[in-house]
Amino acid sequence: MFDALGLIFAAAGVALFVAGTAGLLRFPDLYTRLHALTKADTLGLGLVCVGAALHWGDPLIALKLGLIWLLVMASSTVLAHLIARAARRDGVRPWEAE
Amino acid sequence: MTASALDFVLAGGLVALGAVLLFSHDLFRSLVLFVVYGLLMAVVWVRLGAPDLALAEAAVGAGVTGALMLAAWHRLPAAGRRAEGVVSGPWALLSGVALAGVAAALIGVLAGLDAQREGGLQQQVLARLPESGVESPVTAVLLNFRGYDTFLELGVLLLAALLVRLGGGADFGLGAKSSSVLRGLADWLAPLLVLTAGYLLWRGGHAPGGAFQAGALLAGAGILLALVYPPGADGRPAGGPRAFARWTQGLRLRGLLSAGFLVFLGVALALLVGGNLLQYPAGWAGALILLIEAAAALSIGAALLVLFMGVAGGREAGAP
Amino acid sequence: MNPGDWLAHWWPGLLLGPALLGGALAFVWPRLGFALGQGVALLNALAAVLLVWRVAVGGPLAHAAGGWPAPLGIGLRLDGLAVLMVLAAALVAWAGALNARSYFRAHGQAPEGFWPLWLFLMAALNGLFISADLFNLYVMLELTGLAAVGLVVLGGGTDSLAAALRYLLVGLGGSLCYLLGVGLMYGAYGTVDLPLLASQASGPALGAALALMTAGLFFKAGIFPFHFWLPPAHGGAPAPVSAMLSALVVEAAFYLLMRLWLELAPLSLAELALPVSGVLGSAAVVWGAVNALRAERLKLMIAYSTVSQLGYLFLALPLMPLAGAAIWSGAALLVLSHALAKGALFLGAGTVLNVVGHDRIRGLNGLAQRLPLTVAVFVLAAVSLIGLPPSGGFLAKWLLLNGAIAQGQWWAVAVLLVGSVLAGAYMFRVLGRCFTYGHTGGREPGVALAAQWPAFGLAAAAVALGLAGSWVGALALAGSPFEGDALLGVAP
Amino acid sequence: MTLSLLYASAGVLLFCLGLFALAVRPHLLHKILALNVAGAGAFLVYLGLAYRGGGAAADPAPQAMVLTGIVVAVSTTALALALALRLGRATGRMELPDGSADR
Repeated sequence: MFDALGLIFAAAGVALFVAGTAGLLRFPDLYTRLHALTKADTLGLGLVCVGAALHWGDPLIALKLGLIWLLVMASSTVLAHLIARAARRDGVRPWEAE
Repeated sequence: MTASALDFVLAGGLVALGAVLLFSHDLFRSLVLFVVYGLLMAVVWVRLGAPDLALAEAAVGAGVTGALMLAAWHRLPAAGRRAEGVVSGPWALLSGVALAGVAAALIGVLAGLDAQREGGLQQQVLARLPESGVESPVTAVLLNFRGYDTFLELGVLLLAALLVRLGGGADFGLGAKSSSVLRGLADWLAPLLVLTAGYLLWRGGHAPGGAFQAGALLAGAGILLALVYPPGADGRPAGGPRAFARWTQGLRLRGLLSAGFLVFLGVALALLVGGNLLQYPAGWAGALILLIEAAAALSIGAALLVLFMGVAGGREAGAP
Repeated sequence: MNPGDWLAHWWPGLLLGPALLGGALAFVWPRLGFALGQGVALLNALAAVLLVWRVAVGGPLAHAAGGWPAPLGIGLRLDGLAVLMVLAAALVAWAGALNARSYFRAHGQAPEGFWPLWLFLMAALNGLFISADLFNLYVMLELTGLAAVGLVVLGGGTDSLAAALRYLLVGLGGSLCYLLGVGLMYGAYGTVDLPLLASQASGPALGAALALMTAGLFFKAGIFPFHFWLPPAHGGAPAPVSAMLSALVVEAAFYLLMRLWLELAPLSLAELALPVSGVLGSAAVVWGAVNALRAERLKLMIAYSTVSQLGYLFLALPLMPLAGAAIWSGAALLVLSHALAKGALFLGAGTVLNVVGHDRIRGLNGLAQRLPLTVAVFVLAAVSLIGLPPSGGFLAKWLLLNGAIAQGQWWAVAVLLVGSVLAGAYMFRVLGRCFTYGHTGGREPGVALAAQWPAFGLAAAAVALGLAGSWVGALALAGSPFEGDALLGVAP
Repeated sequence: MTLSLLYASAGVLLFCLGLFALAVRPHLLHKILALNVAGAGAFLVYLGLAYRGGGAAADPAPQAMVLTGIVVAVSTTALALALALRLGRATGRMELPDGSADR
């Protein structure tokens, strides 16, 4: 039961990663790509972590997975901010639809 | 055990990545791909049953080495960022043909080896594990059975730190104006990194982890703080990190760098009184190994930090 | 406990302890560097002499690091050849330390980092000579290489920097080849202990691993055509450093090759593969000598002479498995006499550089009046390098010739003779200038006079080695694969 | 094909690719990258041959050797980078000068 549920969560997470990667490759400028990337990192990884926690069914492992998720979220958020800030300083203009 | 499709993808991906990063015409792309290469290597280590190596590869191989490479990129002279190309001519052709031959011959030897291979030292290590003072086989090899190698390796690290410091750029801090968001992250990430380093050090006795992984984390904390708190940059109150950076200069920094090596050397020579070089007396192995590892982790952290600063230091202003 | 037993237990501590401790302390307190350097170099020389005596009297020594016997632990051993290498390194390092004192006085003081690097290099060489574990040897090779590169950088200037970087990259490439060879060895035979491998290893994996390790060591030894990094690195470093690098660091790589091929390789493999070494060695003898003849600067000439002299050693390698004792002892004597003579030459060149202000060979007219002692060093070193009696070089070449003739290897005989003639030519080219009447210009002498005595000591030792030759030759056999064989025709 | 052979062969290929790049890529950063790639290839041979199958832990002795090797590699990489940057600042180029002129 937990296994099947875990699989569903993990699959959803992987799907988000795929979507994020597609966005990274297809989106027109730095800011939109950053947007795609961070979504995948935060929500996708969170789903994979939940899936893994369900799969193992051990609260200690779940705690560790939660910590991993928090750390990745914190660092990817800050990194996205830093990259966007540096890009704005360097004068990279956001894309506008023609 | 036969290889699965996943293994073919992993191994093939690794080789393809290596080829692309070595022969790409965009240097920056090569550097970024090198970090990916290190991370993929860490996955391979897990696959091959070596989580200790995966930790070390991710922290040191991909992490610190990647940071070193990127730091070096930022300090390249303008003309040095491009000018890409490959030496051609008869010598290049000859070496290419020769190396292809070497690769083919070696793979042939490996294929022959696959059938009849000696067992290695695993059985002996496991048999002697109870006497080694630790429960993790890798730590037992590193700090007991082959402790002499590890001791000398600390010497290599010390020498590298000494040499990098000689080139100037020993000052901490990159002189950059940093973001307050990054500073906020660093403020709570750095203590967490130090805590995790302590955990890895303690854990190394019975599970994957140990002085090197702990040292790499300490260095990571140091690099983060150095990025965020450049000495004398702006008017933020001088907190703990900056006081520490001010404190660890000159003699104290050199002392910190050589502490692990000196403790190891002292133990090795003192043990000669009653036995062989680095032969721990019965019952003392665990305590002595912990002592050595604690000192070594501090020195490794300091040395990796010095290596990074030596490569990255002295850079002109620019946001990190 | 009688003194011999005491030495038999403490010898690894004696060889590694002072140098490593001194090196680390000199790093922490740079002000102590000078005192530590002088003290440890002297201590190390005394320890080496004591251990030579111990091995000569009591036979080879062994030690299991960590108390774990191989294959689990790392084996250390001190046999005849190892203790002779330790002695050569200790003598050159001591003379270099004494010389560095006055060499750097001309520039104020030794550059920061010199003493820790010097002491670490001494320890690494000792560790390399006594290790019987292939992976431990890799770590030792890296330690040696790092310390050597650091010392080359101290030469200052862009040329030294480029030479050091090229040396580092070539050295690392060589180390990687060696490392892969060790990995193959462990994967195939489950151990990296040399004596155990000698008894167990056979098959294609052994050949492949040996080939990789040999290729790596060829780079590190700077044998033709892998010598391109050597002359600028050795020619551009501070003189005491050049002495240590040219006398010992490259020979350490040869020492390992000698061990690998004579202890591990079966005769059939050696007969198949070693002629390559003979061909490269012959080419190196001639190529190095020709470049030494063309060199315009004294230090560069001496560096090219190293390329040439190393050629003899690689030439001797394929003769060894069959001729055994004579060639083994001959090679040991050649390594020793070359180390002493080359150390003396570089230290002498450093004195010339300091006193005259340059080392262009054309500008050395009248040096014999200006620096008679240093010119005497050149003469004595030339006697040994050319191989004139009664020097160590003469005895070494005599043994090699004997071995080559006994096997009917006339090509080796021819190369030995041609090499000696060429060595005579390039040495007399310098000596001829020195004895020509003229003025060298430059600073007043007296600044570096004290620097001349250590060099003179080394050169004199190189010549005197010939007088103790049969004793040294016999000592080199202790613990070797040819122990107990008769030294044919030792007495010339 | 066994897992051991697959990864060890990949290691050999990476090793040879690395040495080739070391020889033919003039940029110093590429040379340093090449050394690292080749080194990782050699480590892969160690661990490939140490694999014992079935999810079991690998032979600890080569693991310890590779750990030592990783630390040695990062030390030498940092030194090489520091020297290369100094050379780059002195000459303005990130390549080794042509050595044929030394005499």
